[in-house]
Amino acid sequence: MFEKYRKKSPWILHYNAGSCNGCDIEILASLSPKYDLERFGVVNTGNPKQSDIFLVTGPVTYRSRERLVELYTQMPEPKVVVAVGSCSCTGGVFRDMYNVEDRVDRYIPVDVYVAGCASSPELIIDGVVKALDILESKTKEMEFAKKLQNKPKIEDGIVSRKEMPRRVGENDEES
Amino acid sequence: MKESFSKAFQNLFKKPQTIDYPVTEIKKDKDYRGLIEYCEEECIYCLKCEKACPPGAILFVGVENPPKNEKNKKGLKYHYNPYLCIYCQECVRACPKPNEALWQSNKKPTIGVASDRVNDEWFELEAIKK
Amino acid sequence: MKKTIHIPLGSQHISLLEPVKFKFECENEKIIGVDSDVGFVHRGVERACTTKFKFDGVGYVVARVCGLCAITHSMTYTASIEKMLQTQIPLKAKYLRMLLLELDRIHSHMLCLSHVSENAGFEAIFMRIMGDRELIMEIQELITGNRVQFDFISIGGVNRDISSEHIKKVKEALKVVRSKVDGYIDEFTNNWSLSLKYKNIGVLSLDDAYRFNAIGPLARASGLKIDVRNEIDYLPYSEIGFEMQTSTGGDIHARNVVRLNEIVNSIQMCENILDALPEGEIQTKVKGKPDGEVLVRYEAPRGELAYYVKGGGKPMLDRVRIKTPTFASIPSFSHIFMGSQYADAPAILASFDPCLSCTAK
Amino acid sequence: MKKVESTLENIRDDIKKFYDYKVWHFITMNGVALDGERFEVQWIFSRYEAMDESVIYYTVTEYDKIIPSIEDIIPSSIISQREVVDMFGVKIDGSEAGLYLDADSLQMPLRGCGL
Repeated sequence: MFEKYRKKSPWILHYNAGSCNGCDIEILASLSPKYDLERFGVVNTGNPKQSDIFLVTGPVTYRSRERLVELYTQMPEPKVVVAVGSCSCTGGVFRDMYNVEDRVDRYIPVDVYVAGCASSPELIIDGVVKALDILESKTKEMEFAKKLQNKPKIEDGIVSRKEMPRRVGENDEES
Repeated sequence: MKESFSKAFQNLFKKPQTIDYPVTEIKKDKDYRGLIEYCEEECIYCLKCEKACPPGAILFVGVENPPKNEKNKKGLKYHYNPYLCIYCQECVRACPKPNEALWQSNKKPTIGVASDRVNDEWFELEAIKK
Repeated sequence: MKKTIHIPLGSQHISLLEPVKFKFECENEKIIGVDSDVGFVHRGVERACTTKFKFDGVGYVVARVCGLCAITHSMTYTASIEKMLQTQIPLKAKYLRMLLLELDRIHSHMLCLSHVSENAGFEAIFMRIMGDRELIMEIQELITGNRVQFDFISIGGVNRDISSEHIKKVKEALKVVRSKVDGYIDEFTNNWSLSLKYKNIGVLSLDDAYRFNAIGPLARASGLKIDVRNEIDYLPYSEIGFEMQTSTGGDIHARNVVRLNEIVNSIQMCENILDALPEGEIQTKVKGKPDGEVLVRYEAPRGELAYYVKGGGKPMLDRVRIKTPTFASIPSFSHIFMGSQYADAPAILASFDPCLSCTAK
Repeated sequence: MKKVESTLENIRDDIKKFYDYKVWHFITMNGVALDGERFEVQWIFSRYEAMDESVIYYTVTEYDKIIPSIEDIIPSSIISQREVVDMFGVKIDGSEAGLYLDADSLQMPLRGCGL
């Protein structure tokens, strides 16, 4: 039952891995009244353990890469990573600078790439809408895998994360 | 108190500020800086745009079946990566034939997904170039 | 027994836009020590400017040091190259530059004000200001073609002209923003609950502002008269009605008042620019390679931005030193945090309007 | 822009004599790589409420010499000192490295760069 509501209102987590702020303020602007990303049930949270969509901006710098991977691993499955802006997709102008490692998909698997420097709120909305579709298909995949196994134990209506099949998550990290 | 109530009441009947974006399109100004577009027939293969581009999002790579153009002596093909482009219009300013061979449209770049392999193909091209 | 506790804030936190880490040493609720880590977004722009890019391409790279004051960075860099090459740019280009610079200041200050009120728990005014800020963003998109990274200024002038329809649209939008800003001034000065959160919190005295070399709205809120727009001659600010805005008190409230007054002054300046926009070219041809060394300063929304550029007559520059506003304010930030309550820390931090992407370059 | 040359031994006294905190505004400390093993350290000041009046105190030195700190004269210089330490890999009294760079990133990125 919880899975059903979850795909309808995913929460997003935003991390700046070394960007120039341009994309960050555009994410903030897309939460503002004119674009209002919250129409899709999206809420910007500061807690990785409650989030489903991970918005990453900027190329990965030496000091932020550990935090990036840490935040990614703390998020529960299923999760979708959206790389916002040219520098997080490919490195952009910051490619080959000495303190920039590389694009985001070297470290964590990226599902959606949003181009633009800086990505406009429309593009961010497009990206999040696409991420919602991917989240839904990922949830279905997981439910399918779960049916193959025993039914998860439900205590007080909360699905225990320990009971979730490990296989799907591992496959995700390999891709 | 009175004022705030009347304001709240007025706001109830106002048009919403929000644009219902994916349903209603937002019209872009014609000068919006969107994707870079290219015309193969008009290009004179001076490679100025490739040199001018700050992140290197334009590449001319030699291929086996190059586009037929008398100016193209080295058998090059134009490649462009919208995920690397920073939309600064420097290539168009460098181009000797702007608006004919290379121009900036007001179209939005598309959203990439993991199966598009936006990076791998591009870095293969860069490896060939080197 | 140890009486103090360490509380970290960051590097990922809901009230922070950017990764920065503060370690507060607290005694009960009082902060007695601050340790900050600002290097999360260090990319190495200074080295890339001298090894990877030629001097005519550096303007696009330094614009990406910071997304909020992008145009200020490209302005200061191009001004330093023009100073080295002894180029006179046309008057119309100067006016268009000032127009964009002031629009940038308006939207940056609006973002800061909305962020301060959000961190004080006032969500409604955050939404209101963010909604109205879109008007300025629309103008910027209309004039430059991009919402954030403008790439509007190039060496020798500006890249785009402004048409008469655009001027009309900009004027209309500015009028709307003006009326909205009057509403904010009323809210920020008269709202009782906001005054509880802002008055006498995070105080920087005038003497401390001098001692810690505070800059920007932070210094002007303490009464220190420093505004680089008053101290430069390559942009004709005296012609368009620039007035320095200062306040006394040095607390969060005074900073908000300074920012609100600056928005009003900037809107006035934009209107004056549009009324007195001269005719003529917008770009001059620039020849030669930069040689020698210059120091150029300009007032970014957060304070003084300084570029030290050294060239050796080659296409590659010898040294580009970027002194960003937030970087120079870190000592005063740390000083203000001492002795304030931990619960006020996010609001105080937001009132500095820190820009860590600038700081770490 | 006025440039005043000094030596490593005298620089502290020179700045102490010159710096009046109500008149001069300390902008930043800066380093410029020169050829060979030398580099130039600069302390940049500007005057409050004056039209573009700035003074650069500079001294040319080698990378392995210890540069005196001016933290007690100008408290806000601490942060730019740490940056110079990171960027050029030099030693300044009482300033530790590690503001921007980690142990595994490129060390001394600006030494000998741009020549």
